[in-house]
Amino acid sequence: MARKVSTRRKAVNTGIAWTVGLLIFFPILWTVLTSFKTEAQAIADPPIWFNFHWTLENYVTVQERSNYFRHFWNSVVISVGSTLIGLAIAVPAAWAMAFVPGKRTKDLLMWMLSTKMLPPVGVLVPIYLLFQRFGLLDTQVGLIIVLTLINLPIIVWMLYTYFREIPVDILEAARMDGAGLKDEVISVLLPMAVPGMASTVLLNIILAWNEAFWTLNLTAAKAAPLTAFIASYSSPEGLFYAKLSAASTMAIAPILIMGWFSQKQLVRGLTFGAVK
Amino acid sequence: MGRITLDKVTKSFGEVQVIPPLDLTIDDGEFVVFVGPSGCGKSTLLRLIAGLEDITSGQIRIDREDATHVPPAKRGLAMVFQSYALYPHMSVRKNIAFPLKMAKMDAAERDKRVDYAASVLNLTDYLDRRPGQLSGGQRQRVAIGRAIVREPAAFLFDEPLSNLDAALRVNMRLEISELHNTLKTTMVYVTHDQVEAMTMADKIVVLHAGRIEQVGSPLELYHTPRNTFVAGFIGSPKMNLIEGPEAAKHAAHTIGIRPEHLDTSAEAGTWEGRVGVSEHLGSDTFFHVHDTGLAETLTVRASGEVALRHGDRIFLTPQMDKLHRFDAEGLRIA
Amino acid sequence: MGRITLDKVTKSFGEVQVIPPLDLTIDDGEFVVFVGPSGCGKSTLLRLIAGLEDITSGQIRIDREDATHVPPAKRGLAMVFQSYALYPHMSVRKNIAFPLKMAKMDAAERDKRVDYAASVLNLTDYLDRRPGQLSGGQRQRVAIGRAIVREPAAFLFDEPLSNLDAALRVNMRLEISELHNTLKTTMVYVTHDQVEAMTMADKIVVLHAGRIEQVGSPLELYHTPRNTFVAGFIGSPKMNLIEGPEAAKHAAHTIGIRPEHLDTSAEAGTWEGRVGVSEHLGSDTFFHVHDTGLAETLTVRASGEVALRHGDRIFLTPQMDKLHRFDAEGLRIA
Amino acid sequence: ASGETITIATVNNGDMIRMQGLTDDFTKSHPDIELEWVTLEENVLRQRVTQDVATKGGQFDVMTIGTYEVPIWSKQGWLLPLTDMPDGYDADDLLPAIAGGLTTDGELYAAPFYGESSMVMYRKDLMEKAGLEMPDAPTWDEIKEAAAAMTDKDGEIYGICLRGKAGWGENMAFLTAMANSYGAKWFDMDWNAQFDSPEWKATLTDYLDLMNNYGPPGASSNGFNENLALFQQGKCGMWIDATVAASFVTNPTDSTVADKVGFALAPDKGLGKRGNWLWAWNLGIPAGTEKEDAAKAFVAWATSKQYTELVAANEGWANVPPGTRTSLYENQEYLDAAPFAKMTLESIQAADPQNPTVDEVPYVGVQFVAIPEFQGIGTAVGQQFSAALAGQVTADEALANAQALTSREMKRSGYQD
Amino acid sequence: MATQHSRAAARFMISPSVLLLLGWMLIPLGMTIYFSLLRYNLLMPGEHPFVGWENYSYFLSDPAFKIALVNTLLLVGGVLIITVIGGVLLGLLLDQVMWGQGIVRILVIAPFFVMPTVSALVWKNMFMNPVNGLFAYLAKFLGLQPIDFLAQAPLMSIIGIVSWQWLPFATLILLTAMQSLDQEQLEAAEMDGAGPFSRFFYIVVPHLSRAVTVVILIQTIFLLSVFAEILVTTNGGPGNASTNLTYLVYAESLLRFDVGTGSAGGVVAIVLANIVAIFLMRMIGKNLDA
Ligand SMILES: Nc1ncnc2c1ncn2[C@@H]1O[C@H](COP(=O)(O)OP(=O)(O)OP(=O)(O)O)[C@@H](O)[C@H]1O
Ligand SMILES: Nc1ncnc2c1ncn2[C@@H]1O[C@H](COP(=O)(O)OP(=O)(O)OP(=O)(O)O)[C@@H](O)[C@H]1O
Ligand SMILES: [Mg+2]
Ligand SMILES: [Mg+2]
Repeated sequence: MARKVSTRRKAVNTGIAWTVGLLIFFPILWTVLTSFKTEAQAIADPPIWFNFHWTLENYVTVQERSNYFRHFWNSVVISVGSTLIGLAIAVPAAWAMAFVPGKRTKDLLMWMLSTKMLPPVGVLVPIYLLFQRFGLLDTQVGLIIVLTLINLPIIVWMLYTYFREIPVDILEAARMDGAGLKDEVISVLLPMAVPGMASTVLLNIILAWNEAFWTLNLTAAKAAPLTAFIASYSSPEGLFYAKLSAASTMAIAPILIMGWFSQKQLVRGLTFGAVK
Repeated sequence: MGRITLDKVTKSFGEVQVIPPLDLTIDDGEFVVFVGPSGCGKSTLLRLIAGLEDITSGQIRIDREDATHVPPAKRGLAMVFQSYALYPHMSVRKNIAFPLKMAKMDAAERDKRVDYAASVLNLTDYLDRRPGQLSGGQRQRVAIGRAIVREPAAFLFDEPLSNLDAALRVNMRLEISELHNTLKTTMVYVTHDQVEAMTMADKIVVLHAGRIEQVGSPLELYHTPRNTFVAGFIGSPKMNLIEGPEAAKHAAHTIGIRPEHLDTSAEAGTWEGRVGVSEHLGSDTFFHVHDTGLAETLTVRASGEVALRHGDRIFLTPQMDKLHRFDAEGLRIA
Repeated sequence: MGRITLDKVTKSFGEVQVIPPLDLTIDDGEFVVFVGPSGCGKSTLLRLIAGLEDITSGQIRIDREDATHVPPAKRGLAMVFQSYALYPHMSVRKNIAFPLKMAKMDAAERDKRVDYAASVLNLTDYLDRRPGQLSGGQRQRVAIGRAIVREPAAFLFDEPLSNLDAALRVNMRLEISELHNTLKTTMVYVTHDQVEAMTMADKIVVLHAGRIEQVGSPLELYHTPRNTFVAGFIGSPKMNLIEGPEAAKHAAHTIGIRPEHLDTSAEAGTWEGRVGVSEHLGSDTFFHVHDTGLAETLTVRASGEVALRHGDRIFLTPQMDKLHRFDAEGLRIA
Repeated sequence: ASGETITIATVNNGDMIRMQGLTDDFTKSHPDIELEWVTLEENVLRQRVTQDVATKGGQFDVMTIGTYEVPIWSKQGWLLPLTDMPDGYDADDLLPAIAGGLTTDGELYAAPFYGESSMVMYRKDLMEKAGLEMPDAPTWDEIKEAAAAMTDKDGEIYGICLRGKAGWGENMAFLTAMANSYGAKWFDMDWNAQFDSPEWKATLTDYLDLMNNYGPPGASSNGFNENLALFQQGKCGMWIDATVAASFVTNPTDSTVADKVGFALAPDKGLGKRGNWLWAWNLGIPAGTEKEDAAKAFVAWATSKQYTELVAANEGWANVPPGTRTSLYENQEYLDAAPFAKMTLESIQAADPQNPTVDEVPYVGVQFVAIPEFQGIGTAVGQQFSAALAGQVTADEALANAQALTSREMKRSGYQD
Repeated sequence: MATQHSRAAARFMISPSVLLLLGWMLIPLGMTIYFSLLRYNLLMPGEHPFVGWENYSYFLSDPAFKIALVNTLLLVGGVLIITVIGGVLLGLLLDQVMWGQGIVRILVIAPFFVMPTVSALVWKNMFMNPVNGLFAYLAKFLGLQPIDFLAQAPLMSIIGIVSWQWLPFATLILLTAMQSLDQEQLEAAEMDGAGPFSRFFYIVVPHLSRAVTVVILIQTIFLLSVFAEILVTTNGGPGNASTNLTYLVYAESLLRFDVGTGSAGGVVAIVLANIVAIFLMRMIGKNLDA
């Protein structure tokens, strides 16, 4: 409908949308602002908005206290690693479900999703014992294994929905053209599914990055990601809002920035087949 | 080089048998068209030949060799899909070269063949575009290009023109016919449009509910349809099929007369009726005649213009030598 | 009751003017077809009439009242979309009843009207199905049903048949024509298929790049195309258009002769050539003649069968009274 | 052992974080030992270390544990005894009240990093304004009177701040200690729960009364940290809590009321017991570790007199970890810098973990019951009392629920048939 | 695409995922079920005698269980209602013509990237704290008594925090779904005389039903195991006011270290989650096919 929208209407829309958007964003904004204040300014009454003396002191303190970069690096390795491995396992499965569907394909998919409903606390002790047995406690490998497994159903489902949108004809054409299974998947299917895969990768990195139960419980120091880093700031001695804010900002900034830069891809794919 | 034989081939999806036992031979170099209404099994049959579906029983031979269990890639056939099925992420050149690459042909030879195919199909200027940047007709040509570079034993086409608009369809129809004249390779072509079938085929296979109703040249089908189904399906506008007492007069259960074989007159004739909707094409006029005392509305085709208006009275006389007679099973009475 | 007048209407999308100033009157009860190649602005024009797009300048009057700024719902028009735009989650009954429900008509009256529309359109058995469970033709009918229940001042159709297969298209064409005969409501119909235009229209509007090339009855357009564009666009197969010395002989820049107006002979005639691809339809044969010494390949249409094969020599003679002459601007020379 | 890395699990409180900042000193003297810190919030820490030690996970070489865990764990054989400590460690210097809680069968199983009791901290200026004087050993009635006098809700000054956040180490630490002074107890000699006793009822009613009338809003989610912040901002007239808080509230960089704080012993009810607790954060070495020597070296360093001096040199005497060594309380520099030192020592000495209650009980522990089940029960009861404070249940309901759930748990655990 | 060859390939291709997930489900689950039948407390090493259903009856008879069950449903239901309705409204808003739409979308999407722990910490301390939180300032500024959210309305507060985190997700999916609605359908409805509200309720809402089911499915999976938010903000309290099943199981197995009862609780939670799952799958299955 390309009918004119009056400028007034547009202005009203803009006003409402920006207000709502800023309200939703406000907690993050406030956290970031607070992280640049001194502790006293952070809890000043009435709250100080922008006219305070910006300081990096909190960041320095936080960095002194815990090795941010190691946690950061662990987060990167664990989230990217588990996502890529998950992808490698899920692509074949999604191919099979999307292009050679059987009577039970849907049931299989639903079963996979239902494994995600296992409450993690219910199985923590067994997993802990197993990890201890196999020397996986506090290792990146151990966390990658767990996160791969928990996110696998989501990856399979997402890929499945993208693959289903790819016309079977094209894969059949490849087959007629003499492509084997490997060529069919690697030369034809995957390049066509790039947007969907990008979105899958992004979403899973986010989920893995923010996963706080297993990462906290299965690590101590060496493999601890940012979720463990932030755990040392919950309820510290006294309420250090500014330091808490600095630590929070450091924990969420990487993924927030990544999310913003890739939001187009993320949004485009984030529909789980809900949108045809 | 391109002889395809189907021997008691059947296909069932689960419980449903969509192709009952079927025998068919496609000779080398022939242009064979499968035609039939939607859902009659044309695509299924083509896909069985391609190897994209397993046959349930029977045998498929290509050039006398049993191909029943040969995977699609090894049958030496090329297929053009209704949706074109181009690889959207590859340039036209890469699309066309893909089968050669899969065959591990070396790059120089590959380029030569692609360039040749592109020149045949007038695609040389578009080799570096992506399929998304092409018009429908151009995409269609790329799909054909991808098929011809392989120099297959036979081409399989599944409704390749149905996504094009009317004018383009006419053009591409000609191009494919000319391609067949040039290459002389076996072509198996699926369509539901009888005009396409008539204009392109050496041999038409009329399918109905998975069964072959008739096999023959276009004019054989036009002149001597084996049964009422073929009679009604081939020819445009459709043959008028008349049952009841009027048919009995000709010792038949059903008689058929094509719209172009009905003579009109303002004064006298076999049937008298009233003109309904008429369609003026300039070159021809189709008009529909009601209230002739027959149960059926009759369609008449007249050359050029006819000055008839809605509601006018008219007399129709069938050309007796062009009358078709069918028995109660619908089979032609010789 | 259904007279639509466009007065110096223009439409621009951003900088691009897709409809230059355009005047058009559609009379009450007329069946008007907008025809033209893809992208010429047919849909845009229809949507301007519907009110789904704002006009950039000019005025639209419906039944003499200025409707330029009236919202679509208030114009009393009904539209049938190319995609049908049925509501997928509603049954056929609810789909058809939707405009009545929006008009707050009471349920009993609503049902009566829906039942009536369904019976007219042969949809009675499908009233409880969802659109997804219907075939293309049935969906098309539902879309029409939804339009007719409102008893609108005029119907607007945007390529309503382009998603149907050939056979169905012919049938639906007839049904719409018959509907027009029954209802006698103004209909504005968009298509890019000249056969549809010719067979259905009272009045054809040929559009090209947003401009009206010619307005007239189908036969007017067939016999006296105002310019080469209309000449080439109307008629199937296309008119042969010949330029150069041959045209100069007739004191024209271009001459045109329709395929059906070329007489053939094996012995003598104006042009001698070689037969290329021929298409046998049974009732007619189209053949393409090359190497006549003209730059253009000529298309010939012969009634019934002609025993000509690829490569045969042939002589062609135009029927002089059917020859069209055009000047350097492409305009008809009277 | 060269190039060993030991992993230290510790709580995220100020003293521990300070220690983390001073590790250069340790690595300088022990160049072959590297330290990995895992700093966690108290509850998470407790969960992580308990889980690890019980499953022999081996993730940590040094664990920060409380006085509650040490006797239980040492009995299970989960801790290494701290024998053979390096020369000059001087274990005899540890305060007997503190060390006693860490000793099983004559062996020390964890080294105290800092020790604490609880006491009253109050605002001298507000007391003065209200025309009152705080005795060194006040009674609960005097506390109430002072709270009433100081409260000025419009001025955001609340007479008393107490713990309200649920948890056996949070509100229950305070309430158990308070109950002791009221003559209440957790269990009788047959391990029967005692929440149906009038003493408990009195305890809880008085607590709720104080908090509802003179406490800050949102008290049911206030723990040590929240109250500390309130007090430092000058919003509390009194605060009864850990003695370690004293150094924070008197530290002018963080506290707006640093020079106005007075100290007094925890209140009593005239029954012979004061409402103060005894607690220490200690460093222990789990039995499974392969780096015993390095771990011991670290524990020794962190709990040594030298470490105290190191902190004093870097941060001033007021900030040294208190409550572990007799020598500290004989150090004049410390006594000068820490006006609260005397009161701290007195408070610690006033607690008697072996006989915590007025009546005889079958358990040890002042503000806890040293049985493994206590964590669960204590927290569940704490939830009830916290709910009572939030106004979601009445005092009677909370007590009845506490009684029911405690009895249920004790029965299940086989303390009764 | 259904030759025997491709079917065999499919089975081969899908097996790694299936085997891994089967292992992931069966091994810990098997151990959990086994533990749930033992008297097994981490703090009391040694024998773990077999006790049959005792742990189950103990867990199920805990008064906290019923509360936790109700809270779990309230939490999941509450967040779903808020995010779906909020998501539809926000989607509608973002679908309008405006300046800086891209930036607004970035603002709205941001909470989705925030770690649950961080968001809980930030909300708890900087917003909901009754003394120093911004809400308290706001209340004081308006002359009202500050509300102690986490004490007076703990579950509602948690629902609020969790909704804030999931609102972007719902909004994104619903917005994409709205934008995928065939414009011609809306135009047809407009021609049929439907006003903006009728169009919304008769055309847009039914079109969204598929997207809504997907939102519900995905969110339910994550919401059933909400944990960090509760641990950080209320520790399940006051009382059991904000204890959900996950937290209750956590309390059993990791605060009391009663692995036996915790495992029994875990099994109960798994069973309940699967009941919800089956219910959901039914709903989704229907909606995803259509
Ligand atoms: N994979 C399948 N599973 C079950 N039935 C199928 C399958 N593919 C096709 N069919 C059924 O087999 C019959 C023949 O289908 P087919 O696609 O061959 O028809 P068609 O002649 O190509 O029709 P159209 O002209 O519409 O393309 C139809 O009834 C169809 O429903
Ligand atoms: N919303 C729009 N914004 C910009 N340009 C548009 C828009 N809609 C149509 N156009 C342009 O206006 C011209 C006319 O488009 P229109 O859709 O009316 O063509 P049409 O004759 O209906 O073609 P078709 O037969 O392909 O449907 C085209 O060049 C098209 O690109
Ligand atoms: Mg087909
Ligand atoms: Mg159009």
